[in-house]
Amino acid sequence: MIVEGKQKIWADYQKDIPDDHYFYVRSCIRQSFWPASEVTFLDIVRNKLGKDFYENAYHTTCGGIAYHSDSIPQETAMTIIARQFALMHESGYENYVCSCITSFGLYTETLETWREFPELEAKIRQYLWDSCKKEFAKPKYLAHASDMIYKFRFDIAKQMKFPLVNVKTGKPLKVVEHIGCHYSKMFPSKGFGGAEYPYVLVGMIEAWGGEVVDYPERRHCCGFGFRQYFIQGNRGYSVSNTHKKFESMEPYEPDLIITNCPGCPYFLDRWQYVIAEQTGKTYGKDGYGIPALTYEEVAGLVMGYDPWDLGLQVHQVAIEPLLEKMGIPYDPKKKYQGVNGKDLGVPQCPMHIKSV
Amino acid sequence: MDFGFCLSPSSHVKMDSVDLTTFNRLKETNPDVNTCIACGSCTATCTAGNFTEMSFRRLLLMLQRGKEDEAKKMIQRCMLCGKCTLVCPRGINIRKILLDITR
Amino acid sequence: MKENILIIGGGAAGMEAATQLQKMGLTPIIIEKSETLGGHIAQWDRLFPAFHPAKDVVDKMLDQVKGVKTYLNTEVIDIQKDNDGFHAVLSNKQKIDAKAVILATGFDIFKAERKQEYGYGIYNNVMTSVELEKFFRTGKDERINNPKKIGFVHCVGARDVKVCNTYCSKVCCTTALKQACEIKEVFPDAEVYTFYMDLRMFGPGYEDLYLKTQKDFDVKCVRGRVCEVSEDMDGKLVIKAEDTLFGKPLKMTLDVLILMCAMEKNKSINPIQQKLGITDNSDGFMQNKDMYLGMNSTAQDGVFVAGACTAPKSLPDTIGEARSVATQVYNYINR
Amino acid sequence: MEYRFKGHLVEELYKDYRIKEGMKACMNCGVCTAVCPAAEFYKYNPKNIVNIVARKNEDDLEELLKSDTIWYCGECMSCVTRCPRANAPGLVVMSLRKLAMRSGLYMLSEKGRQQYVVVKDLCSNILNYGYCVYPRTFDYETHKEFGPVGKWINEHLDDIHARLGSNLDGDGPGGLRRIPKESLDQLKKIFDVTGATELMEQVLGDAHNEAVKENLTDEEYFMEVYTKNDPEKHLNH
Amino acid sequence: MNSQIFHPFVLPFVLGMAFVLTYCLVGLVRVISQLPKDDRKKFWHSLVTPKTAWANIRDLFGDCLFHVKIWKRNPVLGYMHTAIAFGWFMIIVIGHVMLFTLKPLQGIEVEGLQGMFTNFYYPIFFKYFAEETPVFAFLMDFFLLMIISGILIAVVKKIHSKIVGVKRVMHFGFADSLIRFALWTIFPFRLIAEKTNIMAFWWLYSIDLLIFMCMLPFTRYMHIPTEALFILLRHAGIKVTEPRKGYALAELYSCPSCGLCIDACPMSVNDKMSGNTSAYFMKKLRNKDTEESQRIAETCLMCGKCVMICPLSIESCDIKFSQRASVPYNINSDHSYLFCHSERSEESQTNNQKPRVLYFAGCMTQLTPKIMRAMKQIMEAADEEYQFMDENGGICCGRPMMLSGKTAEAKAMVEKNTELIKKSGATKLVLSCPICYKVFKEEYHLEGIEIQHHTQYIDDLVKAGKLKLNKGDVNYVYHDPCELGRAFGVYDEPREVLENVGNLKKAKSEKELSICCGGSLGSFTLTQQERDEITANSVNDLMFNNPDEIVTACPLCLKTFARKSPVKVKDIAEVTAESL
Repeated sequence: MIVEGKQKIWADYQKDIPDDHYFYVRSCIRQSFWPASEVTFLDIVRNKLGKDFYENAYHTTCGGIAYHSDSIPQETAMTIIARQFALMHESGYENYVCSCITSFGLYTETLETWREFPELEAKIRQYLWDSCKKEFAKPKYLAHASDMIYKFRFDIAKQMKFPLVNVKTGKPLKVVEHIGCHYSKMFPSKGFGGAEYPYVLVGMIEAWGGEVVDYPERRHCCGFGFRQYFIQGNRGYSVSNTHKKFESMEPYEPDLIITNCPGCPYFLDRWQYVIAEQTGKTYGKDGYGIPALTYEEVAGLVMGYDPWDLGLQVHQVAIEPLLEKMGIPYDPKKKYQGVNGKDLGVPQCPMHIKSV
Repeated sequence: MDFGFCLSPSSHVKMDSVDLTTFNRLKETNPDVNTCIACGSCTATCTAGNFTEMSFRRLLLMLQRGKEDEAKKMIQRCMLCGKCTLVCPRGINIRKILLDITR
Repeated sequence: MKENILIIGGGAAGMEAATQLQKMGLTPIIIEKSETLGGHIAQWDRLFPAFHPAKDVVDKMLDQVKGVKTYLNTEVIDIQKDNDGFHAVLSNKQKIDAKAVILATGFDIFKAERKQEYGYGIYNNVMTSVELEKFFRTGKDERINNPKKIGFVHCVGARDVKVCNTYCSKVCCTTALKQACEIKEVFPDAEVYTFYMDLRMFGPGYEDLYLKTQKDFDVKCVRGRVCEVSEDMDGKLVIKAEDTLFGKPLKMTLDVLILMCAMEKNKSINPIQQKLGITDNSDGFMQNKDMYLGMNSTAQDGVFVAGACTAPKSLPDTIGEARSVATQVYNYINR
Repeated sequence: MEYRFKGHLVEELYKDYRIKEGMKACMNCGVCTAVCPAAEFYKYNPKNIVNIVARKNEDDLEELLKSDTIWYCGECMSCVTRCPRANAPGLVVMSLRKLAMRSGLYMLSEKGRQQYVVVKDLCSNILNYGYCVYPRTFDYETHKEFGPVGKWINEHLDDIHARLGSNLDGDGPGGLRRIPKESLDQLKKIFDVTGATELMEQVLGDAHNEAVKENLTDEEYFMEVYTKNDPEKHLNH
Repeated sequence: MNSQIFHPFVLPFVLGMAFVLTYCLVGLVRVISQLPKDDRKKFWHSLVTPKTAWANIRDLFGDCLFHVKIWKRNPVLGYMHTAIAFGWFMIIVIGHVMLFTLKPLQGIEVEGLQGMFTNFYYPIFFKYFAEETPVFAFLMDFFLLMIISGILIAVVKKIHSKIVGVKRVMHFGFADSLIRFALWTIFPFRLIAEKTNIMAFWWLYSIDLLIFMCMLPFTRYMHIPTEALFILLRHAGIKVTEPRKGYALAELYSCPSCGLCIDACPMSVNDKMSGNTSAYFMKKLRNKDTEESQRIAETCLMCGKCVMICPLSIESCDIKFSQRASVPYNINSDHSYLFCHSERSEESQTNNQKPRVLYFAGCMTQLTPKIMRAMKQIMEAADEEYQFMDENGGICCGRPMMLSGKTAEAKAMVEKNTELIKKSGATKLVLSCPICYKVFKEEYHLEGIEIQHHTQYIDDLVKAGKLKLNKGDVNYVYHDPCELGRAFGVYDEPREVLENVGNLKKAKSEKELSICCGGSLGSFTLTQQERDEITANSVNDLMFNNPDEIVTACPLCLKTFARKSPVKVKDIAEVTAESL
């Protein structure tokens, strides 16, 4: 591997986004599965870095998941998006940041399609007026929330308490980065680093002391596939694709996976459990599996947030071996507690994949 | 636990582990197996191909991609009429190869 | 009649045009930016389809242009046209007046790193056809260590909207098969694969080369564009493609991957080209008048083109054009 | 068989902006198939789909729309990155799916009929809660892969979301907040004017009719479609 | 004359004779025991059936002694063979006549076992032991000289075969050369011994006989005794079942390696390919060289010319088929699909109720649509009620499968086609492809349906006045397709048709001597280049009288000739249709 070659590509694919004053839009999946990640993101940018990230109570889903499950027409998704843009405009913002990769892809696609087919934009403008009596303005800058963390990665590094380093060996942790397909595969220039060697997560890993693992199936999809997951009969597709990725990364013995799409960590996490249940095979050392985390969770960890505040207990793959490697203190008793130490019981232990 | 789905087998042709014994043996007696340009003339003219999936150019590929069982199944359809040999632009003696595959 | 003819570019086209013009009694002047004449062909080891040593041809051409006035390490930095003809300023400050100008500036090789998914410049064992040719010439390349499996990828930087080159680069197919045979000669035990979309064997003896590649050299031609390349733990290359004739995705591990890079117009001539008022065509090559009777002429009276500056061309094409441009210039001078 | 747009399928398909964007000309190089996650596991080859669409043959298109083939794609759009002709097979598939649904041909394939499940679940989530995915409708029993932790989350949903800082069903901003009624109403209106409501009602109606035909309740039919899984039919060995 | 009853020089002969008789007896028992039970019964039966018995006698004399067939082909060679075989036969006969009419040793009565022993060698060395009468002496000398004249021709043939009209001869090994040398010298030695009575020549004569007879079983001269058995077996109507057993074994040993088939074989266009001819095949198989014999069996075009030209009519093609069949075909052919996909053919049958003629173009004709079009024109012009059986593609007739020795596998196709033909209700089946014609004639059971090749059919139509043809002035040459000509003797019909449309020129080799086009499906292994050479040779032969067009009656010949012919190649149907 010739790193200079990659650096050259990274240098070529840098997008220009401002570092403040954003209209923040949530992700259906992230808030449902990794609620603490969005909380952490806003805490970091607002409180730790002092930036202006505004959230409007009236914004909704972008409809991206329904759109990519072919449940709603393209015009519907575009009009919902136009409504979000209208909310941004009404709130006095020009920069738009979303938490979801599917959204990010759909926003990008929508803006590009409108650019190519202005008559479609006009049609959507009419739809929005007919349905909501709103008018929208297209955002000046569009970013994904991981772009922001990437942009602030050195600021975060300055506040870093636990770098991505194995405290026992002193060596950097081996980190697999997994980029959501819709981040830059459709429009390579819209993502940091482009489509083939995206830099958005690599930049974070490097800045926080980790070592990036580049394995053959790095670019492969996690296997979500929308309808291929939502319908039980199709889930074989989804788990098989994750399986393929893990088989490919296994020889590199990665310590952790970091993702920028809210869905991917769910699949990379839960499918490890399913693969273990079905085949008895586990990845990572000692049968614990390889933790698949969101970039907010990783940022939170290195900045010294409490692992249970970050919601790491909602992952099926045990997080404790990683915490120990990084030397992060945690209280095992508090892992499954509710607010104010409320006893919520303990999840059952799976058959094959180890839990602490 | 029954999840209602399971891992699917990969259909990738894994060139690293393809067993080429039959093809290599064939190549020794019929060096022209290498010269197929997949033009499809054989398939288009095939008498059996009129009724079935029989396709010699595909059959050769099957042998090269480790699908020997499929190939042998396909040969069962062949009527040995030899039209394929007549139309092959590369002059491959297809009928001979078909017979040799079975030996 | 001792009119000066300015020839920009001392490759095959420039040299051959100069030779012919001199025989016609005109005074060709070659301006070559590098330190030797010969252009790309001088960097080549052997020529398709019959593995003829390139040096043979280049030496003969060099011998023929011995008497031609030649400026090496020199570029044209300015050029003006008036009623007397053209007035060029060279990088060595010298001024040259000429009645006609021949642009024989040739091509550049597509920068393989632009086709990111192939990982040139990132994965150690991905190399270009030009580098492989150098290996044949010198016998040295640290990437080539008794490889067991070698792959060739066709159409790198050609027929590809994503790199803005939609044209076919014409010579790469034949070159790939030639090189596949040659590497098989060096490493007879290696398995050699070529990944092609169409094998465009357009010339005399080229289809025979294809047949020979298959039959005598046992090179395996797979129809399908390589989709992505990655590196495994051992530094070997994992490639994915579809075997489109089989209709199934295919995966394999290779020791070396050769990218058959396309020709692009040599862009270092752009400033002079602009000054002469010659535009590029949709493929990014110089626009000639038309591709039939006006192939050597341009929008600018007195400015002629020859060789790969107007489109990807083989050596015989280029020599043919160089000869025809000489006739065109001769007629222009004597009009 | 009678279906909507009979004889005009090609015409109707080519009205879709995603065809305009994603369907240029194919040179059969196969990069889309090589990278496609679906092609590895399903009897699926995106290149072939693009070819059929490019052919503009009404009969071929009808066959395609009736088949399971168009439903295998996971819409990851990996194919879009690589295509040397700047086609977007993923977008082509999306427009095919839409036409299959609107024409009614989707009901003829096992995988097409599954649209009932996603339309019903996702549209009701959007219209009722303003989200595509909503934890209270994400049930462990039908998502066993949610795992023991998922089961635990389902059992203590409010406590866990409270612990992790969600504003589950609360007012004002925050994760999983209750979307104000006026916003939900606007979503409904958007659905109405952009054709989503029509599509949704059509799919639910088709499913109901099919359920009646099969002598099932809507719920039973839903579960049948949701769980049906015939590897031999779909998998590519 | 010597007054002895014994001299040691007779011993070599006696030994040799005893050996060869024993060997032949064992061989005879072996061959007969290897025959399938029914065949054996047939054999015994044929020996006592007057008709076959008469044929046996006729051919034993005609073929074994007088070599009638060789005379027909090449009188010089005919004389050579007759001189040696008949001459030898006669001196043995005369020897025995003398033994019983003249008392060999006056005054000495030799009886009992001793008598049998002396009678065994007396006729062979008669002159040594007894006096001949002048008449017998003349006859003996006459036949001896006749043999020697034959031998002289053989020597000339050996030195320069072209003088006697033979281009290619077999190449033999040491054993064959030695026995040939022995054969050549037996009679000169006998002549010298008889005339000079020098003891050494009597010894040489006897030793020559020993060499000849001891080597006989291991060389081509084994054909001399085997031929008789072969003739009997052939007349019994026995067919080849296995390549090296029973009847085939008799055929193998009957082949005299005369080499006539070498020149006849279309493959003999160069030295390398002439090694693929039947004479070599028989020799290799005789010598149990299975690999080579299998190779030749797969290379053979199966044109049948060697069988036709063979002085013994040895069915070498049948042996090759059985040799091919002996290599297992490890695929269980599955043609069950034929029975599931019959709608297509049935579809085309609905439009025409009970046609008189059913036309089956066949696979190869599908590649030459002009033949199909011409046939349609002809049938329409003749106002025939016909139905086109395989207009949208059909099923192979099964012949190629049989050619590869897979008779059982071919059955599915035969059955399906039979079903379709019978269903049509037609009374006449017209075929365009001689390959099909052969198999339909021989393997199909289509009772009540007349099977014709289109040459015959067109000829019938013309003769019945249903087709009016305009005679033009084009010069045609007609090529006889192997499977129409040699196989079924269809020689006159096409020529008569052509006489009606233009001028018929002769080829150099015609009718049963016609040379295979080289495209034959019979061969599995010939390369395109090899086939091209054969074709070029065949075309040259056809171009002997500079015709304007070559006409044939087989789609495969048509396609094959078209590659190499300097003039237009047409099917007879095409020529006919053009003349309507």
